[in-house]
Amino acid sequence: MAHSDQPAMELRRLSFRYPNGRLALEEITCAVPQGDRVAIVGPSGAGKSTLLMHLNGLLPSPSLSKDEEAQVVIEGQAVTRSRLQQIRRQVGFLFQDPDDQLFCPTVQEDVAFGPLNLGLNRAEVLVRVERGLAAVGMADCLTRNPSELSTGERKRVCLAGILACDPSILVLDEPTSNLDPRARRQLLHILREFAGTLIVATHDLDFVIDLCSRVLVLESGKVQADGPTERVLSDPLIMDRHGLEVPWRLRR
Amino acid sequence: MAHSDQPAMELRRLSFRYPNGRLALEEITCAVPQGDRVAIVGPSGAGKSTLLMHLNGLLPSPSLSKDEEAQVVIEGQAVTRSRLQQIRRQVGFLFQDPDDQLFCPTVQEDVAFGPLNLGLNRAEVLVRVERGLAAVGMADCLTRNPSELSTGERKRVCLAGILACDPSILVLDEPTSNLDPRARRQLLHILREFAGTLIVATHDLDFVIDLCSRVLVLESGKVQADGPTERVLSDPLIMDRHGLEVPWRLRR
Amino acid sequence: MHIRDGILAPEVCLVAGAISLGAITYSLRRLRFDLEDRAVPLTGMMAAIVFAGQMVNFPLFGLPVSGHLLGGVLAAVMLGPWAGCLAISMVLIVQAVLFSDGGLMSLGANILNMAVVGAWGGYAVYATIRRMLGNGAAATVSAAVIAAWLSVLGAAALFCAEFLCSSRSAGVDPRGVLSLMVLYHSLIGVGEALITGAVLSFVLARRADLVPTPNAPGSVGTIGRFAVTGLMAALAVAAIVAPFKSESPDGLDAAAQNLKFDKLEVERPPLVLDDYAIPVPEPVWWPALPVSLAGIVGTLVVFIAAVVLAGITRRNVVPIRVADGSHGN
Amino acid sequence: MGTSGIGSDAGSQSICHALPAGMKLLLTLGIILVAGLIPLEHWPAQGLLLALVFVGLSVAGVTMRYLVRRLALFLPLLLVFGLSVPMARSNDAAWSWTLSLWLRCTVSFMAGLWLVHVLPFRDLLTTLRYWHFPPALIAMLGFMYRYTFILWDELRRLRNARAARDFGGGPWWRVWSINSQVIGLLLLRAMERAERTHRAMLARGWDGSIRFLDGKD
Ligand SMILES: Nc1ncnc2c1ncn2[C@@H]1O[C@H](COP(=O)(O)OP(=O)(O)OP(=O)(O)O)[C@@H](O)[C@H]1O
Ligand SMILES: Nc1ncnc2c1ncn2[C@@H]1O[C@H](COP(=O)(O)OP(=O)(O)OP(=O)(O)O)[C@@H](O)[C@H]1O
Ligand SMILES: [Mg+2]
Ligand SMILES: [Mg+2]
Repeated sequence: MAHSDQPAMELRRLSFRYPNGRLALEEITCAVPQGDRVAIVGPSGAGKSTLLMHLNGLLPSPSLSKDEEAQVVIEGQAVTRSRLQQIRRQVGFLFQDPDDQLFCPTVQEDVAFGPLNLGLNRAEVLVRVERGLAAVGMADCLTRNPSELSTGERKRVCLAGILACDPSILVLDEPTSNLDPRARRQLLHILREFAGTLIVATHDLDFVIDLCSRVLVLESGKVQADGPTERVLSDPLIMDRHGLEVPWRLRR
Repeated sequence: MAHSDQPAMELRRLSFRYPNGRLALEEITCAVPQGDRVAIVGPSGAGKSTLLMHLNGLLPSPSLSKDEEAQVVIEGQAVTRSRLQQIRRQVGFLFQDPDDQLFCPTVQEDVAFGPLNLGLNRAEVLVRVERGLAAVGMADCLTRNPSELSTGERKRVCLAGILACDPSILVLDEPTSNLDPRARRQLLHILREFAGTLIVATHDLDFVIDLCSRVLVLESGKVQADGPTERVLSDPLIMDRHGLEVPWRLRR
Repeated sequence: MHIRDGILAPEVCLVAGAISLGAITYSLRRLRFDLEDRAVPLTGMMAAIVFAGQMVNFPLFGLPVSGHLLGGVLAAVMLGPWAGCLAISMVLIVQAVLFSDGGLMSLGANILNMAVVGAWGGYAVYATIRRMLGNGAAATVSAAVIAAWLSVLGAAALFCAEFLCSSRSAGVDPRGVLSLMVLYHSLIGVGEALITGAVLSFVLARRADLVPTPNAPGSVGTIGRFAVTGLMAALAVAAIVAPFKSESPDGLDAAAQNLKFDKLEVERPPLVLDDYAIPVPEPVWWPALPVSLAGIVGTLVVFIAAVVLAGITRRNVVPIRVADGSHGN
Repeated sequence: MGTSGIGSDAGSQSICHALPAGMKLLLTLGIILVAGLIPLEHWPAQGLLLALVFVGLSVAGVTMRYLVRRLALFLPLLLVFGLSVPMARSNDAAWSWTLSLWLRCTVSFMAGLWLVHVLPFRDLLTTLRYWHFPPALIAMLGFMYRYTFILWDELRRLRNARAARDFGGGPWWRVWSINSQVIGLLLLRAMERAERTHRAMLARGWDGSIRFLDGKD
């Protein structure tokens, strides 16, 4: 469906103001080619989560209702109200806070929620649930209540829920927070295997080095730097100015 | 009040079972001397949060009502129902999930909540609120609604709320998750200045190296290793077996 | 269902207020919890939930009224009658003082009708039925569904009584008022019953530990429970049968005419029920049969709902083991 | 009427706002009581009371638009009622009775509105404490206040979480059953969150009494 010459994701002068008047994004323009792995870094409150939520049409942006002036374009399609359902099938979104994402009474139901809504049959859904949970090492928690899991376990269930939908673009908001080192390594492994486009917002710069080829630095809602991972992350000027730190591995 | 020869915190065969039947802690025994900085590490679901919550009497453990068989002792005092108030003044507790901790309609009120409960007068409370928020770099957010902050900002407000109570023991559950590198460095700085006892549960091993002198490895509710930071964290056997990883800086 | 000021006579408000005050005091005494207790925030949360729930009005099958959740039975089932009564009272206090929803002077009457009848009366019915049906999830849900429906009828009947006491004219035919109220509230009650049942079956299936068994200390004595249950049941029957009885020579039509044109006008407003129900006069003109039919249909729907919801619950319930950690904090 | 009404008027100030909270409550109650006690025939007295309340409202800074909007929810009902009597038997007595009824209900309602406008929630709590209300009741009221916001927050999250993965797919009954689960889910999540928040309050030394930074005590 998507032509490989189209960017997987394109932002066109995307701005967003929260109802309380705070301008969280200001005229962001950029494009991510198909299959790329891009990291978005920046200090707290930079607007990373706000940006990512736009990729899935989760925030009530006025541009959602205007077809011509689309500010977010996914695989060549403008993100508008009428196309939201279609686009959410393509884009798997991991919330920063697992509590925002989990709402079913059991782990199994929660992971099955997406696939069921894709219209798959029961057998297929069960296979996907099992695969998803196995990938994050939570296969033995099928019948547990998500609110009785530890934070890291919940985070992993969220991931399983996304993976089970088999999206072509993965949008992950702070995927490694509250994960233990082993789970983090597993996640790295899963994401490296993933063939589609990947957009990750994170504070874990080591993870970025291991995974992404390109880094966007965001601060106060604007893109402040954009370039290959090693170059951006090893530049002490950029890093210092935007609340970041050159990772140990890149220090000379 | 506390004699310096008494351990700040002592656990005596502490066990805990959640209402759903899961045994989260099993016969944990250990002691932390006054002024020590101890890290608790381990995979997700190891029982770290459960353990920390016991230090504040936040979980309905049967031992809370039995004075003689106390399983948790803080500065020489058994944690029992009648002493909870007193003990909670001494122990400052940072929750892993900021949403659990913030419940007031404004940041200011939330940070003031602890000091107000200490019975301080209004002027003193305001000073503490200001100091707490300044320490985490959120002084300009006084009147904002915590649920309209970014995750990292919320985490920082939680920290300010704890610091404003001026406790003699700090118990932090995953303090660096969702913090950006600069905030993390600031936190490191604050905690290094802190004169009291410090108990931190975290997955951020670099942070542990920079801050703590002793590490406890927890898995499946049992203490699996206990020793000086460098020795425990650089031991590939221990690390591998318990879902951890030898940090880059300690690799040879 | 919220009575506004100016509808009930001050002396009626006073009496109702005194009774409510007594009820609240008694509830507080029976609870006797520590302030730090978990019961306090849970009661607060329940109040917040009912408060939010009451903002949603559900339409009633083409009638010119809409109902909203009262929540008394739901709160009582989840928190016990005493805390339940407090939760609903709090909702009413906040609505009256901070939202001007329901009058300040009629606050006592509102608390009596909705919190005391809803939570205490509803709970008595619930506990009795559950006693008879056993402790299963299905029994719990059906008991709550029936109790919820009866509690709405009970509140309506009590309102009638208050209203009749307020209108000093002796000649108002109580049956006329009663049949009108029954028509509306047997249907509003269906909504209440459905919501209560659906929410409860959901909670039971997921966290059965949040729903206490009625035998826990602090519940009403058996005799009192049976008395209240009997009273509420009799009330329902009386309400449904009332219009039939009134087909004596002077008949309902005559009663209605009296009600509308002759008696009430000089004294008090006719049914200014509340802000939601617009009591157009027509229903009073209806012959007895439809009015009773509404009551009967309401009853049937409630019983069917009870059975269906209970059935759903039975399939879903996951037994929850309770071990060491569960000692209340 | 959302939760926005609660504590929303922290910014506005007037003489009415400056009154002690207890006085505000008693004043309102008094007016409503008087309105209720004046016999129906004496409608001019009711009119006077109405004028008084109206002055109070304008001093408190209530805008005409707000007033009209709130009254619009309330008046039609009253109109229908009041009119039914003179329509049935039109004579002077009936009309004065109707007028009097209108006035009485409107006075009570507007007095209530005035209170709503000038009394922030926390003042209500501190007043109740001053009047030695049972502390448990005050604590519960305080929780109710806090949890109302939390409840909204949970509802928002629940909706967002579903939106991200519901793809509008599935047969109609599935969509329907998911929707019907929301109330139950909301209740469960809210209760669980209430427990956790309660824990957080305990951890910071809460002992059962509600304290506010800017409340009067
Ligand atoms: N619901 C909201 N209403 C109003 N303002 C908000 C809301 N959520 C976030 N903001 C503000 O918008 C800005 C961007 O927030 P965002 O959550 O996108 O930051 P972030 O980059 O994801 O930060 P973090 O790394 O802490 O997650 C912040 O200044 C924040 O305070
Ligand atoms: N409320 C609860 N009810 C039942 N079981 C629970 C509850 N909370 C946690 N558990 C279980 O208890 C165990 C320990 O959980 P805990 O939250 O202490 O882990 P943790 O070490 O803090 O993990 P993380 O690093 O992910 O935060 C886990 O297996 C978890 O599934
Ligand atoms: Mg974010
Ligand atoms: Mg934890």
